[in-house]
Amino acid sequence: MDKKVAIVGFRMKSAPDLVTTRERLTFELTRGLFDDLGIDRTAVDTTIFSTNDFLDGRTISNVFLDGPAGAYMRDESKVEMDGINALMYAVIRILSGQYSTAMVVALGLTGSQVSPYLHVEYQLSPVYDRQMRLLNELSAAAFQARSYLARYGYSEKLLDEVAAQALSNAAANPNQARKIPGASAEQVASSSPYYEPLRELHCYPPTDGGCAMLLASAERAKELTDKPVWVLGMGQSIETFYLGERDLAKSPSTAQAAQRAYEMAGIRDPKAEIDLAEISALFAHQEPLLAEALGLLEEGKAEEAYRSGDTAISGKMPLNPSGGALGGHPISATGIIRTAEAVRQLRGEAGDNQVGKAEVAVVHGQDGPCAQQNAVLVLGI
Amino acid sequence: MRNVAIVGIGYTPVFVSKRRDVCIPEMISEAVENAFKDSGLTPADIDAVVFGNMQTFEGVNLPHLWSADYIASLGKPVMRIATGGTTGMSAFHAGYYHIASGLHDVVMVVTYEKQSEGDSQVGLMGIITPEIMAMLAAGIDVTGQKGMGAIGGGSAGGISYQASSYLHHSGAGIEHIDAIAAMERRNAAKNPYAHLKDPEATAEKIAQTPLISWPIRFGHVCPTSDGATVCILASEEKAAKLVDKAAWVWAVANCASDATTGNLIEGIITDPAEQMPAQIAARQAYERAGIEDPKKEIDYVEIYNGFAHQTLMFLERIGMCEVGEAHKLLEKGELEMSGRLPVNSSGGVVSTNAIGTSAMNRVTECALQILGRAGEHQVEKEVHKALAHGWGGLMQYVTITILADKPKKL
Amino acid sequence: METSEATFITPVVPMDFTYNYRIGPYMTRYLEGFKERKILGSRCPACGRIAVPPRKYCGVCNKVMEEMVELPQEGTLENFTVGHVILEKGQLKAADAPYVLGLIRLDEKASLLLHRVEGVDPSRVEKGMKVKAVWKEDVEGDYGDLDHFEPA
Amino acid sequence: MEETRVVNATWDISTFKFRIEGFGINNMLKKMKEAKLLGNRCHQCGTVYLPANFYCRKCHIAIHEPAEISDHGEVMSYTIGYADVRGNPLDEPRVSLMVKLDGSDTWIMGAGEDMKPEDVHIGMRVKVKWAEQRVGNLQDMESFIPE
Repeated sequence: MDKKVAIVGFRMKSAPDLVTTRERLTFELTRGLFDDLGIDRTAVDTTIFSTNDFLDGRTISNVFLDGPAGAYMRDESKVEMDGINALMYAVIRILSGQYSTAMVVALGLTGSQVSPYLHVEYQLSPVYDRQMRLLNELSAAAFQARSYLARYGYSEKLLDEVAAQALSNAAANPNQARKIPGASAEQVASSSPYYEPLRELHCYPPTDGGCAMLLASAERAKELTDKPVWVLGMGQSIETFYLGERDLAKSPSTAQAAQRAYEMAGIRDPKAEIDLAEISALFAHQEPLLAEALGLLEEGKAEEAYRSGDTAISGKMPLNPSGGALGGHPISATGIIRTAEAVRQLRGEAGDNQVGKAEVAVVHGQDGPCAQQNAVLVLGI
Repeated sequence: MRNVAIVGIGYTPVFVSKRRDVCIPEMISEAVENAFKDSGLTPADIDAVVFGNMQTFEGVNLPHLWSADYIASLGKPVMRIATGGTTGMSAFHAGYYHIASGLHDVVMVVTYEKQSEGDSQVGLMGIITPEIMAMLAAGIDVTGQKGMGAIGGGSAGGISYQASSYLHHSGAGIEHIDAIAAMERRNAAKNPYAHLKDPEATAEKIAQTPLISWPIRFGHVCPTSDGATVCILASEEKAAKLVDKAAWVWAVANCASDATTGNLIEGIITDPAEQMPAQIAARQAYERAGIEDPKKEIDYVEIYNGFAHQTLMFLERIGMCEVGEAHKLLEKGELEMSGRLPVNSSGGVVSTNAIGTSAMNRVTECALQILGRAGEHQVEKEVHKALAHGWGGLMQYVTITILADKPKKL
Repeated sequence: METSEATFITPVVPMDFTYNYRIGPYMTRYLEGFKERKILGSRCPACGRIAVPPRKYCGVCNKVMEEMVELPQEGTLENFTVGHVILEKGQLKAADAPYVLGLIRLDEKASLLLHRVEGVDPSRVEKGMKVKAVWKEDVEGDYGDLDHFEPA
Repeated sequence: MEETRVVNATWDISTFKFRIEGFGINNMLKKMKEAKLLGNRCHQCGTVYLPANFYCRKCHIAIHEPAEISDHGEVMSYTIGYADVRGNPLDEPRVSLMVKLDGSDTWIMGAGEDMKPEDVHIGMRVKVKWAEQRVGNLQDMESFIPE
């Protein structure tokens, strides 16, 4: 895709507990974004929410958010999935020519308000898995972790190393919720066991967070910012719901989504052309697993890549320089927060987490147990 | 902007109170199969899927995940849309934009509700459960007997204020609400996919149903239904290859007002019957469709009417007649299938309400009228342009879709 | 815009919403099979894969699966995890003792069946172990009839 | 069509730690002890909210200016209840009003007293009937009565 749609600004926030209401967080993020850009709410042609009824504990979870987002008497809709899909809808709406700007507002107050693991519990089949009570988000992820490690003969230490890298990156990032300065593989390995091989620090923390992001057509983007970040490609795909039928060691739907996004962006050799990746890896094993599916790491070479420092902030393929979802997972907003982190990198504004000069980034978001559904964005300057 | 056409429609074989025979994805798959049969397409032809329902009505989070294997979606992009009562049309709009953007050529939109699996009152109360709990602590009286914030209205709640205000400002009487409800139940009797059907319905019969809260009677209220609707959309190039005749999207628009600030006491700034979002969205849709005089140019209308007075009220709000004129059109028989401005010949939401499908069915019913495929409930006049309306949220969301019998000149 | 506890109200909602799900004909067949201590699956007419528990569609081929097949009661442990926690209404709690969950292959063409694996020291569980179904004494056509698997 | 078995599952609302906006309500309740209604005003467009709102939904800015609101107003809409929320008939029809208080741009709902159902009409003038013993509770405002 040519430079048709750009991200022109964003505001994000996350913490274990933001001590606020959904309405206040929405107002704060959107008002802040408008102030940053010197616009008011009438400059937003359409607003796409990304919230979830089961996270917010209410039917039509955005029903009170139109006003605080500035959408009173204006055009809005809601994508109930990970926020990256709401962003894709915003891009689609701008590409249609009907809208020249579109704002995405994504929220997940899962640290302070609700137990995050219920989110996946409610996704399970109520006529089987929820009756059997064997499967949950963590036990499912554990199967995926073991399956992945076994396929390539990786040791469980890989999980500790992946988590340590992510947590160290997160500690340096002011936007992250979980801060463990100097997190080490040993520290990760000594955290409490959940479902083997997964331990506490291999898993995402409950997080409050949100992000408001404004996208614009090429023409409008030039008026709104000197530093547009372009959406060059996007793709999405879903695989079967049934865990017992999936190849858990791979993520074929991520590979399909990436293929679509790369084709649109004209990327032939992702390892060479992509400067960094922000991946919604909710569990340590998912980062290398998804990076392989995204064509960023060679299959079976994850241990070498992590040990040689290739995946670090200073490496040749930095993965989650922001700290990723192990540093914070405000469900519903995570994918769009990953996008915002990639935008910071491409603008050279990522501070201590900056990877050096970055021109092309790939962003990933997921939904469903063991990442049943995956979405991929390619961003560039 | 590209032209987009409806090339296939599939309903579950029935819309009823309780589908006791199937689980949720099994029910959805029936409508998917019917849409494939109707369009002659196969799963390989579908580029992307849009999926919509109100998930708290069934208590399944992101139900497209569970349904993925039943909706021919594996390996495809799937987007889940949920906006409350408007969900069906919001999902349709998303399908439209998928194609108008140039990114996809053929998109399937899947909507459903199986309301018998949950308690619909509970699902609706779920919109404001925490607020109700907080207000109870602050002294609110939910029975409506005393105190500030005592809503009243019984099970009709805030809707009764809307109906009351509508009657006052339009000059219509409760007998007109009885009459429009009767007309729609009679229409429903001719629609195989309608739920509450009564070929003998009359205003007098409706008037005998007990009052819930003035001016809403039981006979004015929609049922809760189980059912699914699927619509397949295609770009102009694809549609030309696929079908001889299609219903074409000329405009889509939507608008949100504001519910309340998160408490139950303070209301929106406008009168509950003013429905400013309907006025704004309709105006936008007419502009986008190049319609100068909707009264002359629109041949058929489907209104989202969870409550019978809304057919009349929204006809006025979207500019299909003057304020105070809708009940006069009704008296003259002009809203009937044989009339000058036929409306809800499907029976409307007041006869069938599987919520996720309700706003979508307004669009598919307009398409059937344009295609001349509405069977027994086909209107007498020729339908060249039709308007579908959706409504939801806490009375604050409105969606509009305008369809026509030929592609729009771009 | 600073907020504090005083800016909001924190209501307690003492209730849970209950839903009533129809299980549909396929899950009915599966549970009916339990009455005869049978594990049933449905076979895809196109690719021949077997879904266990049975269901209507083969998502890959988009074909309706009408044929029911009975699966063997003995299979191979393909994947497993040892649980040290339990989730109760989403809250993590320590388990009384470590326990084993396994993904079991009952037939080469069949999907993996998730179940508890008992009668084995959690630290000695291995991929590839042979396991067999253990039924409750009184089977009544309910989800719990197939109680667990144990080493064969 | 054969009927199939029913199984249950829940949405555990009790697991939530909800926080909802309390700024306007709490301020209003405090003042109700003095038989007064306190809202706030947008300093930019002048819209008056009761209860107070932390932002103006028209201007989309934070607002702070308190505004005392009259306890007299006009009926904007009304309904007469004949059945409770479960559909059971009531002994006596019940008047409920939606009232726009003078000086406020929002409406509030409340019970109507001392008025026959057939006399209630849109545009009717009403005033708040305050409880004699006020405790800072929504029932400090007992009802609306004719002006």
